[in-house]
Amino acid sequence: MTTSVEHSDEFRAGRELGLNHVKLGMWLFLASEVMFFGGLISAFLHYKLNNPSLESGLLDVLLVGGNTFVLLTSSYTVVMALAAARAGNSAGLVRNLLLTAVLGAAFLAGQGYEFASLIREGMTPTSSVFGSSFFTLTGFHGLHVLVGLLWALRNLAKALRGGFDQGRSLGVEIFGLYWHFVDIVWIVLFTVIYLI
Amino acid sequence: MSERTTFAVAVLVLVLIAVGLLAADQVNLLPALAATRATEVDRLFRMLVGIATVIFLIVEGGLVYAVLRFRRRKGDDAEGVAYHGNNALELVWTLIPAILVVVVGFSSYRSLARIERPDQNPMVVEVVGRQFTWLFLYPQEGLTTSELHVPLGQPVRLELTSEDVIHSFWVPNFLAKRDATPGRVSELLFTASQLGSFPIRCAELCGAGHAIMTSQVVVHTPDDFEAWMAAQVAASE
Amino acid sequence: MTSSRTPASGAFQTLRRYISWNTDHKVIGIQYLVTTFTFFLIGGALAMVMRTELSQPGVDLLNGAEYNRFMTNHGSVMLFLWIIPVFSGFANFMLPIMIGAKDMAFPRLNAASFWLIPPAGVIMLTSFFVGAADAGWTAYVPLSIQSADGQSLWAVSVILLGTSSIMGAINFVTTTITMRAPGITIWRLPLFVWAMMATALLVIMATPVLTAGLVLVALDRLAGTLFFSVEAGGNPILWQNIFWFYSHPAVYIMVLPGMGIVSEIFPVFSRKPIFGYKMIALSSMAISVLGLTVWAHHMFTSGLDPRLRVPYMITSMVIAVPTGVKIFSWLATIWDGKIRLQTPMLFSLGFISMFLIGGITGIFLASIPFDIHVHDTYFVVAHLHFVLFGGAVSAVYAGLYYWFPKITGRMYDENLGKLHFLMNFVGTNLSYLPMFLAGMLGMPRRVADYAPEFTSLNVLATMGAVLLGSSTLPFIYNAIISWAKGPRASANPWRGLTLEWSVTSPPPPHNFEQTPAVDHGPYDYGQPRQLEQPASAAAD
Amino acid sequence: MSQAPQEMEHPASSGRLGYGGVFLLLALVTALEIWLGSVGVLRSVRTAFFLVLSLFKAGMVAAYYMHLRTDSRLYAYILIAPAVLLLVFAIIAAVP
Repeated sequence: MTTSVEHSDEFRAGRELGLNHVKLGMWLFLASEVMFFGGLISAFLHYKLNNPSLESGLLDVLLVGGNTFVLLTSSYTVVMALAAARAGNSAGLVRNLLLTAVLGAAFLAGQGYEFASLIREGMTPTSSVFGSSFFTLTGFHGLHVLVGLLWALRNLAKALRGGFDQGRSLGVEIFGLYWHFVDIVWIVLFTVIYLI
Repeated sequence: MSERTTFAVAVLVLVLIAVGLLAADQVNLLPALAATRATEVDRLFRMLVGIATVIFLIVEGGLVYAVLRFRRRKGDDAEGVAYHGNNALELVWTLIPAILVVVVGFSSYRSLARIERPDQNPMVVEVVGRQFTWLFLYPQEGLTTSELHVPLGQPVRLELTSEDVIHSFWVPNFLAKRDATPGRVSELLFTASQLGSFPIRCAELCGAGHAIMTSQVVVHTPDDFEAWMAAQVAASE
Repeated sequence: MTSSRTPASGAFQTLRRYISWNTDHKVIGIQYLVTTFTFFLIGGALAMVMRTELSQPGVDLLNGAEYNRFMTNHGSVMLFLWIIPVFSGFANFMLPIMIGAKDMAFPRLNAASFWLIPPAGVIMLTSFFVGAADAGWTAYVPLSIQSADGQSLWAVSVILLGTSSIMGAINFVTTTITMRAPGITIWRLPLFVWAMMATALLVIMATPVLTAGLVLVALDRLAGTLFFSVEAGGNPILWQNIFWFYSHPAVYIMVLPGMGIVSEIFPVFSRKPIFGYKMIALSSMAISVLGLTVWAHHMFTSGLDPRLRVPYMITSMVIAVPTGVKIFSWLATIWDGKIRLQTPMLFSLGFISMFLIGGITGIFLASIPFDIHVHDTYFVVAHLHFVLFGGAVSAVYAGLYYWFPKITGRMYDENLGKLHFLMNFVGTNLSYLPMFLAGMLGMPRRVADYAPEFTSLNVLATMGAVLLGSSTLPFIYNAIISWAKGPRASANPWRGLTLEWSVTSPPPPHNFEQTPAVDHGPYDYGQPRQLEQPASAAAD
Repeated sequence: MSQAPQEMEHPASSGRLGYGGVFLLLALVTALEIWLGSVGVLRSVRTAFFLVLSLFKAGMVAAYYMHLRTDSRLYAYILIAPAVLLLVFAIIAAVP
C-alpha cells in the first residue's frame, strides 16, 4: 500500500492545488476576522437603526475622509513593497515598508485626534449606546492598524537584514494580506459609520 | 424483493402505523389543559408523538435486530458483505424524512397561526416581572395584584414587560409562555377554559430567586370575577 | 513512547514532555485529552452537587444564588472546557496520521492553542472566589451585567477558549487541505477528517461572533459602556442573536466530530465498508451549513418578529434530513456485518440509540407551538443532555477506547470497558428520560427548588446521575492501570484500514518512515485483498 | 482551482490596470463618496450609492491588492463566504 516518496514532500497536496499553507492559514484567519468585525458591525448597525442618536452629527466626515485616503495610500505602498520584494529590489522594499509604517502611524494619529475632539464635545464610550458602539468598533479597527504597524516595522527590520532577498517575498505578501484586510474593513466602516 | 419479504415489510409498516396512532391517542404527557389554545397545541403534540414513535421504533428496532442477528459468532473470522451503498435506499431515507419535515413544518405553522390569532375585544392585563415577583395591572380598574384573576371563557391579552432582567411568564396548564423583557412589551393571548387556579412559573433564569418566582392564575365564573374585582377595588380605596 | 523506555527514568521523562511546551501533535493531542477529561470530572462534580440539591424539593444544600453559580460553571466547563476541546485532542493526535502527514501545518500555533486552555480553565474556576458567574452559560443580558465579578472572569475565559478553538480550526483545515499524502484524495479522507473539516469551518465562521459579543459584555461590565443597559436604549435581544449565532452552531461543533468517530468505528467492528460514504461526508457539510441558519429557534418565546420565526423553524427541521441520512447509513453499515461487540462498538451503538432521542426531541423543539410550552424547561435540559451526553460523550468514550491502543501502545481491559458502558448507558437514560416528563409537566430549568409533584421524577434523575458519576470510576481505573502495565498493543489490534493503524502503537516520532502513498479508500473492508494488508503495514 | 498559479508566478503588478491604476481609482471613488456626503441628495438614494461604491472599493482591494483575481479560487471563497454570512446576520440582528 505504501511506496517510498521524498521526505521533502510535506505540503505537496497544497502545492498541487497551488496553495501555500501559510497563505491559506492567513486567509482562514481573515475569514474569522470578518466574522469578528461582523459581530461588532451588527451591534453598531442595530443601534444606528433602532435608536438614532444626535451625536452622529458630531462626526467629522472630512477629517475621516482624509484618514481613509491615508489608509488607501498605505495599501498602495504595501503592494509596491511586495512588487519590490518579488523583483529583488531591497531598496524599494525598505522604502515602501517605511512609507507604510509612516502612513499607518498617520492614520492612528488622525484617529486619536478624532477621538480626542469627540470626547471634548462630550461624546464618550459611556455617554450613549451610539458612543459605546462607535468607539468600540473604530477602536478595535485602530488596534488592528496598530498590530499591522508593528508587523510592518518587524518586516522593515527583517528587510534591512536582507531577510527578503532573492525574491523571498512570502513574508511581505502575508503581511500585505493582513494590511489590505484592515484597509477593507475601514472602507466598510467609513461607509457604515460616517457616510450612511 | 421476494414475495415473503414484501409481505413481511407490508405487515411491519401497518403494525408501526397502528402503534404510532395508538401512541398519539393514548399518551398523556402534558398537564391538564385549561385554555382553549392549549387544545390546539395538544393536537400538534400528539401528531409529533405519533411520528416520533414510529421513527424511534424503526431505528432502535433495526439497531437491536441488527446487533442480535449479525453478531459475530464464536470462531467466525470472515469479513462482512462488501457493498458500499444503494442509491435507491439512500434516496428513500432522504426523501421520507424530507416529506415528514414538510408535513410537521406545515402543521406547526398552521397551529402557530391559530394560537396567535388575536381575539375580538380581549380583556387586557399588563404583567410586570420584577425580581422575584409578578405584578398584574388591570388598566380600566387601575388595580394591581400579585395573582392573575380572569373570567372563564374571556379572551385575555397579557402585555408583558420587566423592570429588571428578562423573565418568562409560563402557565403550564395553558401550554403558553412568553418572555417579559425589559424595555419592550410582548403579548400573550389565552382564553381560560377551566375553573380553578393554575400555577404561574418564571421560565427564564432571572437570579437567585428564579425558582421561587411563582404566582397563580385564578379562573372565576364571570359573576365571581365581577364580585372579586369589586371587592378588590373597594379594598384598594 | 513510554513503552520503549525503562520505567524509572522513562516515566519521568515522558511526564516532563507532557507538562511542558511541545510541538509534537501527538503530545499535544494527549495534553488535550488529559486536560479536558480533568475538566470533565470537575464539571461532573458540580453536576453531582446540583443533583443532590435537586434530589428533594426545598432548598437544603445550595440556596438559589449558589445553585446558579454551580449550574453556570457546570454548563460552561462541560461545553467550553470539555466537549469542544476534547475533540481537538482526538483530531490533534489522529488527523495528521490519518492523512499521512508528519505533523500539523502550524506546530507552534498548535501548541499555543492548547496552552490557552489551562489558564482559561483556571480563570473560569477561580471566579468561584470572587463570586462566580451565575447567569447560566447563555449569560443573558441584563442579568449577566449585574452579576458578581466572576462574570467578567467568565467572559475573559470564554474569549480565550474561543481564540484557542479558532486557532485549532485554522490549523486543522490548513493541514487537511495542504498536507495530505499522495493518493489521499478528497473522497478517500476518513470520515472523522471530513467531520473535523465541517467542524473547523463552523468554528471559524461562528466563534468570532461570540467573541465580539463577549467583548461587548465585558466592556459593559468593566468599562461602563451601554450596549446592554436598557435605560440607555440597549437591547437584550441583540445579545441573544449574537450568542445563539455562535451557540447553536456550537452544538454541531460538539457533535459532528463524534459522528465522525463512530463513522470510523462501525466499519471496523462490523468488518464492512461504510455505507454511503459520500452521503455521510456531505451530510456533515450540509449540517454545518444549515447549522449557521437556525440560531433564532432559541428565541421563539422572546417576542421575535413572527415573520422571522417560521423560516427558522423550517431550517431547524430540515437539519433532521442529513442527520437521518447519517443514522440510516450507520444502520446499513452494521447490517449484514460481523458485528464485534467490543467496548468502542458498544459506545458507538449507544451513541446512535441515545443521539436518536436527542434528535427526535429536537424536532419537537423546532415546532414553535410546542416549543413555546417546553422552552426553558427540563424538556430542553433532557434534550441537550441526550445530544451532548448520550451523543457526544458516548462518541468520546468510543473514541478513547478505540484509539487507546494506538495512543498508549497498550490494550485496555475489555471487561472493565463493558462494565463502564453498561453503567454509562443505564445512567444516562435513567437520569435524563425523567427530565423530559418533568419539563412537559411544568418544571422550569435552572431552578434550585421545585414543586413537590416533581419529586419522584427528580429522585430518578438523581439516582441516574449517581450511577453516571460512578461509571467514570471503572474507566479511570482501567485507563490508568492499562496505560501503566496493560498488555502491549500490536500496530493494528482492530484490523483497521485507516492510516493510523499502519504505523506502530504508539506511532513513531514523525509518524511515517516514508510518506505513504494510498491507493484505496479508507473503508474497503469485506474484501480479502485488504485482509493481509495491516499485517504487512504493522511489520515496517 | 487546481490550475491556479502559485504565488511566485504571477507578475509583480497584477492585472490590466496596474497597482497604480487601482490606487487612483480608489482615491477617486473615495473623493466621490465624500462629495456625495456633502451634497443634499435623497438619503435612500445616497445610501444605496454608498453601499455600492464601498462594495466596489473593497472588491478592488481584494481582487488586485490581495491578488484574488489571479490567485487560487479557494481564497476568494474563504473571503466571500463569511462576508455573505455577515450580511445576513447584520440584517437579521438589525430587526428590533
